[in-house]
Amino acid sequence: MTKKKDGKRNDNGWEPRIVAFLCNWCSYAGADLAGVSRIQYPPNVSVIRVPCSGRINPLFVLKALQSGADGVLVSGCHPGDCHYISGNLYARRKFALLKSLLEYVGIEPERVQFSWVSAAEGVRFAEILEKVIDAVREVGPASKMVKELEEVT
Amino acid sequence: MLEVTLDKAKLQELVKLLGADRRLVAPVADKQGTVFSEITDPSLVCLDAVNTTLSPKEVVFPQWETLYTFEGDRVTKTEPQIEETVLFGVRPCDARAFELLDRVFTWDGVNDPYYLKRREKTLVVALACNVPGEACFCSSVGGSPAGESGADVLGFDLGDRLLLRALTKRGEALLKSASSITTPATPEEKEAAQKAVTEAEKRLKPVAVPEDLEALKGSFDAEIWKELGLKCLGCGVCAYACPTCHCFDITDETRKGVGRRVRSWDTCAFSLFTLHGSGHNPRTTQDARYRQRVLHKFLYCPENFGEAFCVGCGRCVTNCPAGLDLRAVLERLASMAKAT
Amino acid sequence: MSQAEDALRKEVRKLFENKTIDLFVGHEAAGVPLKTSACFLSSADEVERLVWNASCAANLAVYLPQLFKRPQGARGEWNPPKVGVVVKGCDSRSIVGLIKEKQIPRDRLYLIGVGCEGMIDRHKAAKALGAVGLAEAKIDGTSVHIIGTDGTQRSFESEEILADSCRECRHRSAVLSDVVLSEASEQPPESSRYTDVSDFESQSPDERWEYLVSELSRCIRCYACREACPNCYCQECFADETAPKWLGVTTDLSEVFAFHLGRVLHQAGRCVDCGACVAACPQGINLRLLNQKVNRDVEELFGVESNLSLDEAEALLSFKMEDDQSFMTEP
Amino acid sequence: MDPITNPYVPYPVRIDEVTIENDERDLKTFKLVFVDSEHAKAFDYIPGQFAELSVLGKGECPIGIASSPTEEGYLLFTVKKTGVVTGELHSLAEGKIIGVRGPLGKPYPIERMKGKNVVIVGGGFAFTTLRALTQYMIADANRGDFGEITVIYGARSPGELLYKEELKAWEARDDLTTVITVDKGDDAWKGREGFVPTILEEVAPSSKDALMAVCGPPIMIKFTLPVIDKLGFAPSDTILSLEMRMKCGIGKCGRCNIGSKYVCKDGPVFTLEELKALPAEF
Repeated sequence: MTKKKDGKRNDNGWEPRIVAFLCNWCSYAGADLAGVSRIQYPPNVSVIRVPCSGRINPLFVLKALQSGADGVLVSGCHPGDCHYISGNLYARRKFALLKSLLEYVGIEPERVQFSWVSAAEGVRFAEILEKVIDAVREVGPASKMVKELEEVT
Repeated sequence: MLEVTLDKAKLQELVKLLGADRRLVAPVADKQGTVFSEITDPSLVCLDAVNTTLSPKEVVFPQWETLYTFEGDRVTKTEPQIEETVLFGVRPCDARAFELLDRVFTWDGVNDPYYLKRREKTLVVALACNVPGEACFCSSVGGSPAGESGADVLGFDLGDRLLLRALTKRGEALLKSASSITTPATPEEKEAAQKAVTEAEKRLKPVAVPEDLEALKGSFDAEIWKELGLKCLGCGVCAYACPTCHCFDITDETRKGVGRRVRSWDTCAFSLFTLHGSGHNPRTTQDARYRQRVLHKFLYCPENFGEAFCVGCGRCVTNCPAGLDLRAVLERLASMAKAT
Repeated sequence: MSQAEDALRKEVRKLFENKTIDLFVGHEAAGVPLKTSACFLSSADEVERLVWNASCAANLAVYLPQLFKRPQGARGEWNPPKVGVVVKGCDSRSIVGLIKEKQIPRDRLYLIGVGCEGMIDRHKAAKALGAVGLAEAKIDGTSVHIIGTDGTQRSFESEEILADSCRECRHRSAVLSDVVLSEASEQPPESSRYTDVSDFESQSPDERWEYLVSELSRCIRCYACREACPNCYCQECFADETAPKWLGVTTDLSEVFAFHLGRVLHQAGRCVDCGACVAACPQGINLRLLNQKVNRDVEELFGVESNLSLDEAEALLSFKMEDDQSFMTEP
Repeated sequence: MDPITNPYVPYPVRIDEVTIENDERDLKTFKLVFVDSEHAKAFDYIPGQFAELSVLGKGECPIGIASSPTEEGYLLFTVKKTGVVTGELHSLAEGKIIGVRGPLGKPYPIERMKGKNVVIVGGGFAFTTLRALTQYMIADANRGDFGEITVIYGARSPGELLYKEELKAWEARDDLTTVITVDKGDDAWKGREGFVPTILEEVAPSSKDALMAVCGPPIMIKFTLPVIDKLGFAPSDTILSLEMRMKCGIGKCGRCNIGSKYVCKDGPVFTLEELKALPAEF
């Protein structure tokens, strides 16, 4: 788990890669709305749609970090708005622990972030995403949890 | 064979010489006991402990290694990079384990290139034991505190000196390379070495090991396994700490079509070890799994290789989180065999 | 034999004679000093095997679920056995958890609560001997006397070599029992709790990371921590799953971190800090540092101390509308 | 390191043809052709042996070789979709390159079978290496080496029978007896109905100067063994093929160990006599 040797990632042209887990009913729709409203948001995000923020297993986040994501954004419906009544409220407890634990072990807190975005909040989605990307750009390429495989010659 | 003596004050010099053009692996003090570790600083070598927490099998059979890398459907690299290594301060039980592992990895003429390459490139400098460790029983399973099997050089601790005996041509060459700091061993020193061994042997508590294989076969359905299966937690400590356990897994790791095929330690104690793709599992209970480990070592290996795959290091006893004691199990099996 | 041990044997004998239990789970001497092993007694004649002293560290809850699984090949109706267990505070809390999670039936258990004065960490004792092995040990109440394989002798008060989790334990007596033989005489002060976590937090993030790297790089993926833990009863652990394949099998640091982080998160709101994982680890990895962090967060954020009672819902199986969300990102 | 000297490295092979074998579509036969002709030469096998099929990035799975060496230029493997590797195999199209590692294990005792009558009893999808054995024995060059050949093969339903074309061809031949049965037929089925053990008892092949090779699901084996015994086949003349979880396939990794045998190198073909001496851990 050394720093990326790949030159591209360290020179000025490096752009963070973000994985966003978005709940189907609110945040994914919010991201969609941002798109159809032609609100500009950075392209360096891979969106993974999940049925509910309650579906997010902390292992999803760990796996994303292992697989080389520089940042992870998890987003669901605002409390009270969950399509399944309380999925996001159970999830919130898991997220609080995960966030705290990752910071505790020494992983930059900027890398894993959580938010609430409703289906009507296209602007909010774009703003949050931009904020996350800026923060990740600030801390640089991920290295700590990244799994390196041998270079293939 | 060549026998030389070294003033213990010159131990670090010896270690430096041996490791001059090789990787040096030796026991060093760690948080919880001693461990075999690659070192560059000879002052770290710690020869006080009898048994390291884990065995040195890692040097010839690592916890995991890449068999080959691949890209798409193409195998790209298969040659492991293996350095010349000297493994210093191995106890005779662990050295003997190498000799047993050799048999598996060359069994029926099918050679395991990864193991053999590591083995070929590893010189083993063993050190006879003057004081047995807490659960040692090497002499009950065909070994000795001064056993020579599997080693290139065997050392004896004479207090202020080390007597070093070459056991192989390679070992002799190794000792010759250190001739500037050693002197030929005197008859008194040789005698002192022999005496130390005799003393150590006396201090080992004998364990009755079941030798009647037919009777041991008869224990397959015995109640004892049920009792032990209840206690066994099904972790891999005993197998991973064991110098002769060699079962492994092969798995692929990949990202975007590029990856590697790795082999890694595995153990019959894990419930998924024998799980078929169909869902069928021939060993569904921990009784059966614990039995498999014991019988593989003490029945199947003797049938296949003429010897039990246990060198009596006692690591499975001291490390077992459930407090299972292989020595007691063997005693019971032996007395059951006698009774039939 | 101590008074407590004698009382325990008498009680168990009575339970067998009254047919209150079919099976008793306790501790018996193991092959090496300062170590005990779980034992499974099926009659009053066997009670002499039972021991009770400061080396009975195993959390016996881990052995219980297997006793209530229908045996293979059992036909027709099968009645689970009535099982007696001797429990310390931590055993009883894990049992509370297993009952709540429906792994063991309360009505088939008979719990004998015994006050615990803290259990010895055998590695701490062995370490005092330096590199030589531990040949013999005598425990007399709270004093421990050990002899090395080379004849070296050392004496301790058990206090000096207690397991880390016992140093901070606030629940040394059983929280659930059918009979109480004794209560713990005293317990560490509240202020002793989570001191390791607090100390660790005072370091910089990189220092914390480097320390955990040095600890976790020793992991050999033997899963002793998992198997010794009463909470880890999953039929197939995430670490073993192949579809999806969460983890590779190597000791690559990324995998080891993911395994241990995944493991402690899975323990969130369930871990009782019994120390079984730490005691089981052959490499002496400070696993507790991770578990205790999550335990403290659960307590501070959700106001729940895990598995103190059968009535309280586990922290991650419940929520409050006003739960903390100060960690969420706002634009 | 090349696959000829390193037993862990697979030979690259091209998927030449994929045949869906059954109605449930979870059985496919892969016709594989070596990319390198040197490798084809090195892969010298006898019916009964198996190979590790290898999909880089997914893993390997041990599969019996369904083709006979008399069918030159290709290998056949019939694979049931059960896990990660077989699932991936089922998704691969013709033309893709996969790996084959082998041949592994002990074959059917062809030499012992020579000059004798041979009875083949198969059930379901375990018929693969029995197909190889049958094809081998009825090949022009070999047919004279064997006495009477009787093939009894059954499946749950007509749609689950493997190798339907070959079965037809065998039925049309007069130098072997082919008896096909299904547990339950459908409207179009004109053949026999009945479980394999029952049909075996009806057909009652003579055990005189004969060897029997049996392969099938555990439940079929369980009910067939008493029939075999009744027909007078000695355990040493009854040959079975075991399935076991494997990894290395070369007697190192310990996974397929039963008693003092390793299924991968001492089997998968065993006589009933040998199996009876092993603990029942399969």
